[in-house]
Amino acid sequence: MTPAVSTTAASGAQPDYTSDEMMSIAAARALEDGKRCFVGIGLPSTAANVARRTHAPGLVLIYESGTLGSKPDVLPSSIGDGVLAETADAVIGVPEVFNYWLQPGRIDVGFLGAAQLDRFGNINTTVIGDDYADPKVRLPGAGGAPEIAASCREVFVVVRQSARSFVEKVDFVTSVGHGSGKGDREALGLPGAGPTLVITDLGVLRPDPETAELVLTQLHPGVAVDDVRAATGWELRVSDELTRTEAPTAAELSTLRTLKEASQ
Amino acid sequence: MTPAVSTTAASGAQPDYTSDEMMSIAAARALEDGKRCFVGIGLPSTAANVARRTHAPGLVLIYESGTLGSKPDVLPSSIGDGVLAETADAVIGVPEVFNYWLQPGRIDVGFLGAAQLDRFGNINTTVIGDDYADPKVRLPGAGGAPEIAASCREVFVVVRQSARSFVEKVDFVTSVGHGSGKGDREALGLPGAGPTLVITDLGVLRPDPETAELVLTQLHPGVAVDDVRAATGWELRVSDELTRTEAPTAAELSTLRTLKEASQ
Amino acid sequence: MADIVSLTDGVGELVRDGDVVALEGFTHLIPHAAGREIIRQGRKDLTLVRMTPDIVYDQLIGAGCARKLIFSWGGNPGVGSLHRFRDAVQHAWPVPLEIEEHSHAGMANRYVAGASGLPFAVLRGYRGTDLPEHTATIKWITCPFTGEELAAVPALNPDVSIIHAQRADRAGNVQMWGLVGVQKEAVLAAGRSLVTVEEVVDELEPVVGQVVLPHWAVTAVAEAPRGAHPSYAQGYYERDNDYYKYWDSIGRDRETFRGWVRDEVLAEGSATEATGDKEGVR
Amino acid sequence: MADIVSLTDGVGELVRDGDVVALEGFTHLIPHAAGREIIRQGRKDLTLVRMTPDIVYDQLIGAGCARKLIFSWGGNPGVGSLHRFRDAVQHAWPVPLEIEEHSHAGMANRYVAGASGLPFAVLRGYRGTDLPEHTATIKWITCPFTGEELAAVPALNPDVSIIHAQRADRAGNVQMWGLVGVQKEAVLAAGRSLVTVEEVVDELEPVVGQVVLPHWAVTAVAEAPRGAHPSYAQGYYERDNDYYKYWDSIGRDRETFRGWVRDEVLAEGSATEATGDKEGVR
Repeated sequence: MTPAVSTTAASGAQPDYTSDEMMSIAAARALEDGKRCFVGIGLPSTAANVARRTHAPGLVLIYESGTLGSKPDVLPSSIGDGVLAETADAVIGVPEVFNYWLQPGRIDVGFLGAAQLDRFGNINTTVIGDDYADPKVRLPGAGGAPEIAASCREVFVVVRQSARSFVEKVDFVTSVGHGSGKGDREALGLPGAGPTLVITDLGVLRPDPETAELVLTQLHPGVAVDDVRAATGWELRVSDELTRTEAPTAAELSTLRTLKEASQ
Repeated sequence: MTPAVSTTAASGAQPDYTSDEMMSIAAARALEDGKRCFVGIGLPSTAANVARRTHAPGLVLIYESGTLGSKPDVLPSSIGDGVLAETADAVIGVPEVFNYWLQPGRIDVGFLGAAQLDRFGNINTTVIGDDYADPKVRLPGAGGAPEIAASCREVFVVVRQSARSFVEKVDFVTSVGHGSGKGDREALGLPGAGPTLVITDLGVLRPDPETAELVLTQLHPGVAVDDVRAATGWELRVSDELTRTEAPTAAELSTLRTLKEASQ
Repeated sequence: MADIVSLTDGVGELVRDGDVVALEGFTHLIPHAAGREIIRQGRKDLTLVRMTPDIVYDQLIGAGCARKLIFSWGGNPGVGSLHRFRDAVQHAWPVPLEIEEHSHAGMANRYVAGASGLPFAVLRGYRGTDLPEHTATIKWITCPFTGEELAAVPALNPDVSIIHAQRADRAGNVQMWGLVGVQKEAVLAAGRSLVTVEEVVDELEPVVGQVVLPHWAVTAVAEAPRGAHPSYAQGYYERDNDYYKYWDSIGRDRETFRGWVRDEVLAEGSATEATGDKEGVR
Repeated sequence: MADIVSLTDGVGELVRDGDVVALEGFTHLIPHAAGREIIRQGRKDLTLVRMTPDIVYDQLIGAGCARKLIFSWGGNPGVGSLHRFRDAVQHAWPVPLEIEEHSHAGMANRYVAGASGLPFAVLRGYRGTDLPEHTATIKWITCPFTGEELAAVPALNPDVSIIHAQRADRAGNVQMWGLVGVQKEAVLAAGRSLVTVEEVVDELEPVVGQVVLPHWAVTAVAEAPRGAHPSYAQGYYERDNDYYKYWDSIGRDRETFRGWVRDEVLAEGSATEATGDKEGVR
């Protein structure tokens, strides 16, 4: 394995952005112009709105609260902010969002967060602990995620990386990633490609085309492979073609920060 | 059997209204104020609009084209006239009409026409003749009628009476009345009471409470029982408590004629 | 992004011989101009789908475009029968017409299932009627919770759906209002879609009761002013009730109907070509 | 005709101990005033139904009104956890809370089935997840046409559904606009319904995007100005994002929460009684 980039931190200089900012901007960059994106609140919404203001003005934002083509001028603080309805091409009821727009596979990218994520991109947002009836931590639950993960053409996951959240096997499969490996989605009859991209505060992971195991393919500036290994609860594989994320541009940072300030 | 009224025509004097007008007005009278009425076009629509302008200003008109609470100022010439949408409390899509409003039994009265009607109130609007694949006459088909007949709390049928249209058994059951008799609706799981009233240009028929067979219970002015028998394709039973329809009032006639003229 | 095309190109590119084609519009916004364009382009062997095959399908059936009709009510609303439809069913003229017959509730739910990416829909319908005996696409299904038996109908997924709307913007976002029928479902259920509109505008001013179809859910938009005539477009023109009565006299007789195709449908096409009118209809 | 009642009477008459109760409103138009009134009236053993049991149900659960929760996402949106919900699930405080857990798609379809008078709904959902193992109300059903297996969920038919809307007229016709969530379905699925509104007006001026519930589909309407606070009512007031953050500090601790019930919920009731305010809320 010959990583294409240096696998240690590039420089000791303090960057002028946070790792969360790098994550949001990396996630924004992954969204191609013109795509239809089903947006969860929090990190996904931030990234999608940065993308719309930078390289992807034609990005179509779909929120499960019932808006198609929202163009918010501030970052919504919930998935149901008034600004999402006021700026949408169409406002629809919640059953219609799921039945007419998500379920038939009309959405290109489902943008999800996760409390726990495992080696095959399966997502847990339900309970931490082995006993569902007596959980260590009760999480919010499924929301729209199981069907977003099933039906979108592909899924991007944005999540802060730690050995606690990146586990060998999730305690509860709320939303299916690649199941127990390549071929599982097809066997289950899940139409979308599943998680094709996991963007964290340390780098980017992609499923191995042969096994569907998540593999580190990209490091954010200043991050070493060992940093990512330390923040991963399974024996992390690193791609032969590991690349280095370009640092946020001044324009990207300013867009992100303006959005965030406006939403305070 | 001692009919409560004279069973021969009451008078030889020419009335100042037609038998169709008597039918529409008798049908209008049957609609109680405040009821929710699912209205088919033609005779039912005329009657419902007369009712709304006379004794039943609070009658709620529902058209399958997607209007709840239409208050047309002219007689619509189709079930989808613009005036129905413009005057409605709510305009909804066609699937919603059937799924959210008709199917759960929210409608009090379904108001239907018929090409053929049988002794148990079953309705045919599909084909005349024994062979569905090679019909004598191809009729328009089911439209909303099967589910209107199944789900409304009760059904009123408005139809011109003749030995050709009032048959022992319909050639095709498009919409179920009382099936082959009392108890059939319950056995089929049809929630509504079925046809409780059949209003014709000659009189009114109601299902016998014991057998569900349609029985003549009311004669329009100037009509004799024998006239109705001659216009019925089965051996018609006459109620012991046969009554005589009151002739249209001047107000009823003027309302009906004004409506009809305005819609020319 | 929906393409903005001429009606001629829209029908030419999206409607193919043998296709399953739905033209929807419940009394309001019936895509008549598109129907005439299909006749002009001589499409054959179509399976026509429509809840209310009124005179728009009487025309297509009479012109021999269809081999099958999937429907729930075939009449001339407020007038009487569809004579071309009857002639095809009763006498196989000009070609035999297979029929697949449902109720409105069944058809509406078939579109809903199609729009929802489901293979079937469930409804309380058909029970006790003679329809299931003659229509293979009505089956029964048992509720896994209550054991109750209900009707099931398969999804409708036309190869192409055509609707008429009041307006679109230049990106192809479509706006309609008034009675909206099953048009959204028909478009979302279809593999391809063509929306004819009264006008293409710079900006869609919001209207009470509007339904908006985003440009990415529509294949093509064609301007066709008065394209719903003789039905109506709320806010643009009224229903031409006289035309529906007039149609009875045209449709009643085979030769009169042929004359209508020659004089009114084909001539409309020639006139359009001659003037180079890009909308393709008057 | 819907009755126009006070909030106190509406909740008093329509919500009964042991009922299955849905309060709906997806981020927008959450019926918070009605939720506090339920706490004041000391209802017990409720089965609470709601797609997003956010702070309105954290309050009801913390106050001990509920024995069961049927839901799909229980969090404080944009802030974090629901501490009263967590405390009930993890420590049975103040009473044990049974849960029945679905996805949004499943819950939405359960309401649709309920509103449609069907015993169940079909969706492409849950496949491969651990939810069916723990939720008895997820089963599988086979398409009678294609043989494909899909998820089935039973209808939700609450004893009573409560929603908040912008306006009603004096007959009880209800008008709402903006994000309308599953409120129509929740009302139509329920045996009884209570709609709190910002104001009762003489006439409902049409609004773009409106959903109108006719008076005969609603049991009772109660005026409750600012009745959705801290959520929002489009056209009336904005979402109080600070309150959602503030709630984190209240809900986090049992005693602080009890103080909130005493000082803000019960006191609101006394203030109302003292002033004889017929709306029953500030």
